[in-house]
Amino acid sequence: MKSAVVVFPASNCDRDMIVALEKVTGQKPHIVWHQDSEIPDVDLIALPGGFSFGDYLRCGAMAARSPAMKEVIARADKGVNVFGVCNGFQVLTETGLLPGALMRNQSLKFVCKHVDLKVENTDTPYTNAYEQGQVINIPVAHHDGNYFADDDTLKELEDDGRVVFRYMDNPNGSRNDIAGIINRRKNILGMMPHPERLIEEAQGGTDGRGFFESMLNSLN
Amino acid sequence: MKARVHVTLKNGVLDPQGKAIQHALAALGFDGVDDVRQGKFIELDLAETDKVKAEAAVDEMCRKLLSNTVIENYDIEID
Amino acid sequence: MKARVHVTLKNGVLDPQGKAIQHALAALGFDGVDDVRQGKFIELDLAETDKVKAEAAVDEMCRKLLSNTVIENYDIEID
Amino acid sequence: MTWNNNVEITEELIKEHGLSDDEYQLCLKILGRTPTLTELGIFSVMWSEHCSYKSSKLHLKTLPTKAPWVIQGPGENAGVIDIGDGQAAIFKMESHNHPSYIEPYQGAATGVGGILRDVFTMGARPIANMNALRFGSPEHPKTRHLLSGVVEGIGGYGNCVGVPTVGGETNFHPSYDGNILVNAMTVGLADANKIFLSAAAGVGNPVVYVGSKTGRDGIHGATMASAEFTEDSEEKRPTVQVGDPFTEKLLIEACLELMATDAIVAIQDMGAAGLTSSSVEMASGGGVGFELNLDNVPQREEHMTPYEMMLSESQERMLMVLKPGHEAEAEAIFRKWDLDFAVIGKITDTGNLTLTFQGETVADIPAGPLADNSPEYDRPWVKKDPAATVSADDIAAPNDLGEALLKMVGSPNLCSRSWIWEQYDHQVMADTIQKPGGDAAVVRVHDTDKALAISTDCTPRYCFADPYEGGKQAVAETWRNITAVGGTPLAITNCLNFGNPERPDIMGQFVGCIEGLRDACSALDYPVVSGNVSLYNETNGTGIHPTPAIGGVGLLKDSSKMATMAPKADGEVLVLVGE
Ligand SMILES: Nc1ncnc2c1ncn2[C@@H]1O[C@H](COP(=O)(O)OP(=O)(O)O)[C@@H](O)[C@H]1O
Repeated sequence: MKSAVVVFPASNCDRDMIVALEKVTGQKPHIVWHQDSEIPDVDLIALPGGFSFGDYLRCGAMAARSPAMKEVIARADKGVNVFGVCNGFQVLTETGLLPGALMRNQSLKFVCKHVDLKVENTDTPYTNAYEQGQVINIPVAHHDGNYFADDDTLKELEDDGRVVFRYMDNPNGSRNDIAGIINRRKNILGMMPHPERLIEEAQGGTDGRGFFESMLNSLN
Repeated sequence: MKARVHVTLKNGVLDPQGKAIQHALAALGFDGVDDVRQGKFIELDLAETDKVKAEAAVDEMCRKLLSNTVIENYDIEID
Repeated sequence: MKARVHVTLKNGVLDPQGKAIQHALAALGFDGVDDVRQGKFIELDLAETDKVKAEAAVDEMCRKLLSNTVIENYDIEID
Repeated sequence: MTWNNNVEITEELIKEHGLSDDEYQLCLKILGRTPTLTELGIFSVMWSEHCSYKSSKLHLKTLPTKAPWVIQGPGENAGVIDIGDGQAAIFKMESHNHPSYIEPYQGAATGVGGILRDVFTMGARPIANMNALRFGSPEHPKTRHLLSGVVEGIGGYGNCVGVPTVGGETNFHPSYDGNILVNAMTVGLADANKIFLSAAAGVGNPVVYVGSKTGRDGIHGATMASAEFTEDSEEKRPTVQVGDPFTEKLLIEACLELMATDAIVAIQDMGAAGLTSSSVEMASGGGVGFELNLDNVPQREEHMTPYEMMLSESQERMLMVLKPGHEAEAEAIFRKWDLDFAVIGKITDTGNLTLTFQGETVADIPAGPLADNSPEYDRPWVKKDPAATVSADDIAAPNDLGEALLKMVGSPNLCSRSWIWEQYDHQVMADTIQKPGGDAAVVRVHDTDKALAISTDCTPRYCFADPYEGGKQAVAETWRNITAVGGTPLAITNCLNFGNPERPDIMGQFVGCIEGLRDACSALDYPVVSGNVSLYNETNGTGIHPTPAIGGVGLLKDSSKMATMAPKADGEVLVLVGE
């Protein structure tokens, strides 16, 4: 599987994402700098976590307007898979590729811990290795993961089965306990939890591997 | 010229910061605070000297970067 | 009554957010933005109906919670 | 702009700069004339307790600092130890106590920023942050605000730069009501043959400034950190520095990128006393002179004077000496990361720090004597007699052991700290294999089977009861915590927090603790490779408990052998070992 990871100034989970992609898919991803307006021909583009541009103004706002993101949007429109984790999810909502917005956690505090997620939809390129309704345990680490969308958008997301994961015990105040969503075409997924941090036993579990395995499956 | 931009959350968008401030004020003994909303206040120094042009430019900045129109409104004053 | 509070960084205090916004605007092709400062804008709904009392209360809220007077100034409007 | 560098140096001005009569006489002797205002400012920060260690040097010298695995002991920005396979661990702990009391969020945040710079300056990628925190009584009206601000500040900075905060310790005691302690530690990794030092060399080589612009931040911060608090320092509200972790993250990446080339001769972060201490230490360390043109210093504010530029504590700045001809290569890297880059001077053979501004020489001081002839005091001290031993038999057993247990578990000093560490990203970099909550944090050496075990410890009430035994105990506790996770303890850093050293009883605590550290480190073959001293932690004559915080680092050659606290299966046997 050919992949690319976009790196913004102060991305900080870029290495973790690169390592996870390489370990699980066997192929080293390309690295794309935010100022690059060209992205190699790949099957998947990953937007890593971190604090792009310091999370200043709004999380993901400045990264969303970078030259690399223009190209990501064009690729996404062509159907290339785009996967955003944490800050990457925030960037995806800021570009409008995914609906809604990620607001400050209800507690106003940064939260880093393991949470249980229920896999609500396994019919996606990112979740086909899991079982419908499976509960997986994945770390979150964010200050702004409180998902907001207006009632109509929420209804649409729910009716179309586009809420891919839900928190079992909501850590941030997200509406409908939403942890991750996908677009209508099912090629763009955004989620707050960090599967790339949980791919080997030493890290405390392997529940995150399924994401990368799913991506491999969906290409075959 | 100077531009002053207020970016505020749209009606109906939950405001965790405002809520937290309201709670904290109550905890400090300030009664009778019925609602609190927190927004951003951005001041820009512009080289532009024409007010109409400045306003148009700042409006574009607001749409392109300074606000997220999914959840926020903005308001511009130029002087 | 409504109170509108602006909380801004004191002169000379580094404003990393403002600096980053200025950079981002330049990268988006907005020239001639000489400086950007970001502050907070807080709107309060108060049960109080006396303007003088409201102002005094909000002033105390600013000192105790809404602003960090070590690095920030605040400004209150009541109406 | 009128600015007078040649003001009359009155007794009052000297006093305002915290210099004693003897110190001022020494300054006259070094210069051979009356100082200019800029020079007076430079002497004052260089000879502050914070920068010169004038009260503590004599005693610190007695600590064991050598072992075959020590690559760099105290004296540089951080200590360096060999961890095999051509790799080195670089670490240090530092205090940011006074600023954190005045503005907890920014004070703690900039403390983390400062210690990170100490470590990446030497060529290391930071891989773990730790912190040791002491607050006043939980009932004190300020404690809540200070605790939440400090924790948010540590998280706000560390989370953004993407270095996991993997552990620490937190105590509450009324002796910290007016003087909280915020000690931050960073551990980094580097190739053992690519360690960068601060000693400048090469007459004519360019001196380069990188990072953020200089503003009027925290002018006199270093002297503030060396003065006792009085009630009205709370009112004075000195300008505190605001941290910019975004810029720091860019600075880390840019410096590491430049370090991978062959362009750098020497590098030093601008910590307390910013441009002054960095340039003086680099020049004196290399036995050379520095000629700086202050007009070229990137400035954030208008009309800054040389005095202000030299004393500013603006954050996220570094000073480097480059090999000639490498300026363009270096500049390209810093521009790519959107950071300021300016050649501000060159190395000379005069041995002097020479500063020019608007065509005029505003300071010209022999750098060696300024750095090395700083005052050194043998402050009078009285030995503290150990508190009487309390025999367990003299204390009545609790009526209800269950109730006693619940009470202990729920007490502020023993309860779970998850509220704190859940606000820190303790997993970023995906190598944290023992998270906060265990005896020591364990972080894998990326892409290897090795791991580092890290623990910060001190029990101030022991140090108060018996400084010597308390000092020993703090060292031993880190040793035990590292051993308990399966690590081999290798070396320590420390942050020695005490009250006013001009009081013989406080100085006695200091001397006692140092003796304890020394004996424990010697017995365990566990050298001190870096450290920091914070004195004058005192308000209105009430000092803190003596708090020599120790940060220990150990190695697990095979991280799969790591031990954790949790029982693994039913029917396991519990064994008690030791006395
Ligand atoms: N300020 C802090 N930051 C991060 N972790 C902390 C902090 N304070 C305590 N911890 C973590 O909480 C756990 C318990 O701390 P402590 O009570 O000091 O343990 P011990 O007494 O066993 O050394 C440790 O794993 C420690 O790393």
